Amino acid sequence: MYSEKVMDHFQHPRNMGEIEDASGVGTVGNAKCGDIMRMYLDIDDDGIIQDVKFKTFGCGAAVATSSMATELVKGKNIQEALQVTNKAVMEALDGLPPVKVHCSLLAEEAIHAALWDYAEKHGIKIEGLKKPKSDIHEGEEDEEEEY
Amino acid sequence: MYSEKVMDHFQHPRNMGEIEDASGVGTVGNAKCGDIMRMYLDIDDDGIIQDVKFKTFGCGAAVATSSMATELVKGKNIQEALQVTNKAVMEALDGLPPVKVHCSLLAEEAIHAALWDYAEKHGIKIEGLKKPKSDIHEGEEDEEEEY
Amino acid sequence: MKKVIYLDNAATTRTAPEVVDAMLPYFTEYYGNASTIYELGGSSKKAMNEARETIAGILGAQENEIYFTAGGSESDNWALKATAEAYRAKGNHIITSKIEHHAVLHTCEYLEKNGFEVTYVDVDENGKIKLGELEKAIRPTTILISVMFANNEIGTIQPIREIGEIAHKHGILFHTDAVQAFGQLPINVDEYHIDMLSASGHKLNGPKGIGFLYIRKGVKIRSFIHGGAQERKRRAGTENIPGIVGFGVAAKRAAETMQERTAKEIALRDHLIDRVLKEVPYTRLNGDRTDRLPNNANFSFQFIEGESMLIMLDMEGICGSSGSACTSGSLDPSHVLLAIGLPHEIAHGSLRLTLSEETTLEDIDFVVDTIKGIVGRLRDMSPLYED
Amino acid sequence: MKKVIYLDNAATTRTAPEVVDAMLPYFTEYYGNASTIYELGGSSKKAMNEARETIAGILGAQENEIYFTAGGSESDNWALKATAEAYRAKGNHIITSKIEHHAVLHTCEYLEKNGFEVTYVDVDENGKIKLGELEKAIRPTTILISVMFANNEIGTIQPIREIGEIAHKHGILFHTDAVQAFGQLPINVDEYHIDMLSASGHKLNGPKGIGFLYIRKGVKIRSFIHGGAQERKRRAGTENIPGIVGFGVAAKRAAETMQERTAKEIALRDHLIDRVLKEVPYTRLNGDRTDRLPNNANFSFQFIEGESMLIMLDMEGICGSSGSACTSGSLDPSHVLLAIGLPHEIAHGSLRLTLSEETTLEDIDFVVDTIKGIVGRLRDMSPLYED
Ligand SMILES: Cc1ncc(COP(=O)(O)O)c(C=O)c1O
Ligand SMILES: Cc1ncc(COP(=O)(O)O)c(C=O)c1O
Ligand code: FES
Ligand code: FES
Repeated sequence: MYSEKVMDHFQHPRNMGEIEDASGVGTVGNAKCGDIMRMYLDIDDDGIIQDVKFKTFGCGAAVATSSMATELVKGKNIQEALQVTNKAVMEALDGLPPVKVHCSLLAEEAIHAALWDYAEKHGIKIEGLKKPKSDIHEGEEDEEEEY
Repeated sequence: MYSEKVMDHFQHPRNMGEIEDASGVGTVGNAKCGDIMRMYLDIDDDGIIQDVKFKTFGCGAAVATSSMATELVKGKNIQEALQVTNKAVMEALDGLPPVKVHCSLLAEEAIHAALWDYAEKHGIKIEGLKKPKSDIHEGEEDEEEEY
Repeated sequence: MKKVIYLDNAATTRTAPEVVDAMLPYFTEYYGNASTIYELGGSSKKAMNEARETIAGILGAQENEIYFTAGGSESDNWALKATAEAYRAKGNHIITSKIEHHAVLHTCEYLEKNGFEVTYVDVDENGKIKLGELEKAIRPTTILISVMFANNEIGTIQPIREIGEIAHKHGILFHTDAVQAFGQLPINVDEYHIDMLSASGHKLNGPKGIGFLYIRKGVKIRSFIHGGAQERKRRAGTENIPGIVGFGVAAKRAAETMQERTAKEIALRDHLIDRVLKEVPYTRLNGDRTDRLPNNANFSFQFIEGESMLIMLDMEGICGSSGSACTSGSLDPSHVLLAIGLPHEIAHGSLRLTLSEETTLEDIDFVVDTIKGIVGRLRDMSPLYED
Repeated sequence: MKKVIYLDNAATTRTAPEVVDAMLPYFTEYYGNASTIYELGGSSKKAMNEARETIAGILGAQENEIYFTAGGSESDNWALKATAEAYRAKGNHIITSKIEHHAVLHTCEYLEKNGFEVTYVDVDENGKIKLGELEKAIRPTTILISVMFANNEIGTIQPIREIGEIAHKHGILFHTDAVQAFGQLPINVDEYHIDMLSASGHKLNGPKGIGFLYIRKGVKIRSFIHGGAQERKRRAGTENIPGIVGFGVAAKRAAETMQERTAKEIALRDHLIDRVLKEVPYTRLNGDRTDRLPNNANFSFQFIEGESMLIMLDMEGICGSSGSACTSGSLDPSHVLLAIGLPHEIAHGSLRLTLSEETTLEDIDFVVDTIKGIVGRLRDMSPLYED
């Protein structure tokens, strides 16, 4: 069902945990399945993501995309981090089954939520970042019709 | 499907053939399946059935019941022959599958038809014998309901 | 034990040993439910997908257009009932032929009781559907045409491409019951404009109790068996993995050997037909002489009755049938033989012999010799025969 | 290869080797169509009748009340749809429970779209149907009550005799989905006032793709699959003889070993339940503590999610499930767990382990130890868990 890369990130999640006094923390829930992801960002004065951690209550794909997403944003600047879409995460994982595409959105949204929190805390505005919904339920692949 | 007795009479039908100048001949058809049986009787002046032959266009059960019926009436007098019902024939054959009960009626009716022919030819009336229908389609076991 | 010559391959076939071998591991080793997440279920799923791919490939279809069922009857019921339901808003008229299998005919009768109208198109004396009549039967409310690919009793192959074209031209869905044809004849769903196609594993040396319905992408048929999310939510029920695997292997095998096998069967079939027609008087061949299934011969012997003949053949080790197996127990003469114009008493004396790859020339010659004797004996016994 | 501990026997079971052995001759040797006249078909018919007799015997039913199908889903669909159809003149109301299998629930939804009214009776926190509510739901138009014998997810056994008595008292037909119960619990259709009962072969070490519907004599249910005259004209389709034979052997085996086997399973199950509840905090057992299937354990582990747990268990060679197999692919939490009152996020972290006769004490201890580790790891990862 899952690619080897997904299984690898699921079995050995990178950057799992918390950051105390993080610069930004974002938690999002998935209306579709009820799963939840929390992302912690440590952003330095130059706007570089020095550290990132996640916690996830979710399926295998959710864990793997969390893990991969943290790897993709670590060391990047904020604008670069905003480019880490769910598509990018899925590609880096060699794809996900159609029914699991929505899980990858959790990761994207959790990063956005954490960046939003960072922006609010620091009273800045991040170009191109919209206020994250606390529940995400859009952009999934069309499911099969019901018969 | 068939008992050993049925198979025996089917494989080695007794009294198969025709009687030239028979005292009585009866042919009946089965409305249910379209099969046909003809019975030839040779009845002497004492009313004893000296010889009997049959011809059958029909299933295995039809052949076997024809054969058994001829054995049961041979040497009997007319009143005794009238007692040879399809039930008697079936019993003598150790039974028939439910769907084949109607076949045994052919034999009973063919004998009756031959006796009727004999009575007509000789201008007599046989006690208890009704004019045979040329097509029989009554008295079968109830078939399964249709669903 | 006496040698058995099995000539009832249209009723069912011997499961090929290699098919059984392929199935075996899925009973006791890879027995996992295909819908689960663990590896054991993954093996089942993989095997199932392989079978689906094989079958799709043979038909020129997509994998996700093949839906496994429990056999031809379920496929036919599904195709007709669930299409009727889904397209009811468009219309309530269905066209089929007089010589369909009961799985189609009785389903049509059921639909008639439920507000649908069905036209049963005639066939000619060879069992070919009358295309003109078919086209004339089309109404604005016609939602489905269902005509079998090849007939199970008399073997006649229908002009499926032409029927498909007619359906296509009028924007009507086309279903074909290919239970007898799949594995015996080359079929391409696109070339023939087929929207739905039924097949059954046990007719091509696969296992019993497994079949499929091909449903072209875009056809809005409903579910017939509701429940779990199997078969892309369209057909509920824990997947019969050994059956599916067996069906896949049987289909592959049938496709690969088709040319050689059917050429051999046609030669033997023609030898059988020629000898019987020449050597047994008052005999006719039912079905089209050339457009017929490679392995099918169907004769009517005047003045005699089918069941007696079958029992006598069985006593000589020959398995044949009269009418179709699924109607035995019924006393009515075959609706197919009546539809091609045979009178009752002749329809009654019909014999279907259907060959397999295992049939030999010696078998056929023995069968013909035996038939000659049996027909003679039964005619002697028949009140209809005067010689 | 790593040792596999298969604890998903409610999804499907390993076909017993003696079942496969019994089936084998019917693939390649006695492959005849059971509806034919020749001896080869006679062997098939005999074998089929034997299986029917065995199964009827186990249920205290008559042979001619057992109708073979392709599995539990078909049986459920048949029972509900065709009864609804046959008794429509009497009424259009059906009563069932909120925790039925989807084969019943989705069929009920289908019937609702077609003019029927369905009452879904609540269950209590242990998954037992509320008898008072059930009886109150009865209307003059109620034609059918369908309640499962035992639940496939949480294992709760329903008070079937009481439900049967209520149905009986009101002159309403009673169907029970016994797919999980047949072979695991003693069932007598007369004692329990059961009019129809569904079962499926692959749940009791029989083959997949075969099931039956018991229909009490006199119940005027219609056909569901129309066509040939098989199964006393009620269920069309060439009989799946190997499947039927295998089901017969499996049923016999399950009945004969029931007492000893289930006693052993209950002991292991209770050991599993006791250890998990004691050693894993924030954990609850779903389903009734005592009125539950001998082989079923179902836990909810707070703060963690099911799929992750299943994958981790699989990596240790343990096959379990979360919710039911046939709904995987669906993201909704189990309707059964919601019906017994669990909130979404707890329903999400549920694990069903279903034992077999092959399960050992060592297996169970290994499984508990593994669960402890996995639950710990996943909780560490969970944003919901604060320790
Ligand atoms: C209670 C219950 N009913 C019905 C079914 C459906 O049976 P099958 O998958 O054999 O069609 C199952 C199992 O999947 C079940 O557990
Ligand atoms: C043309 C045709 N359609 C449908 C069927 C039904 O298939 P099954 O018996 O596998 O359900 C058969 C064979 O019995 C058939 O020959
Ligand atoms: S199913 Fe919920 S995150 Fe994947
Ligand atoms: S079926 Fe016609 S006489 Fe038996």
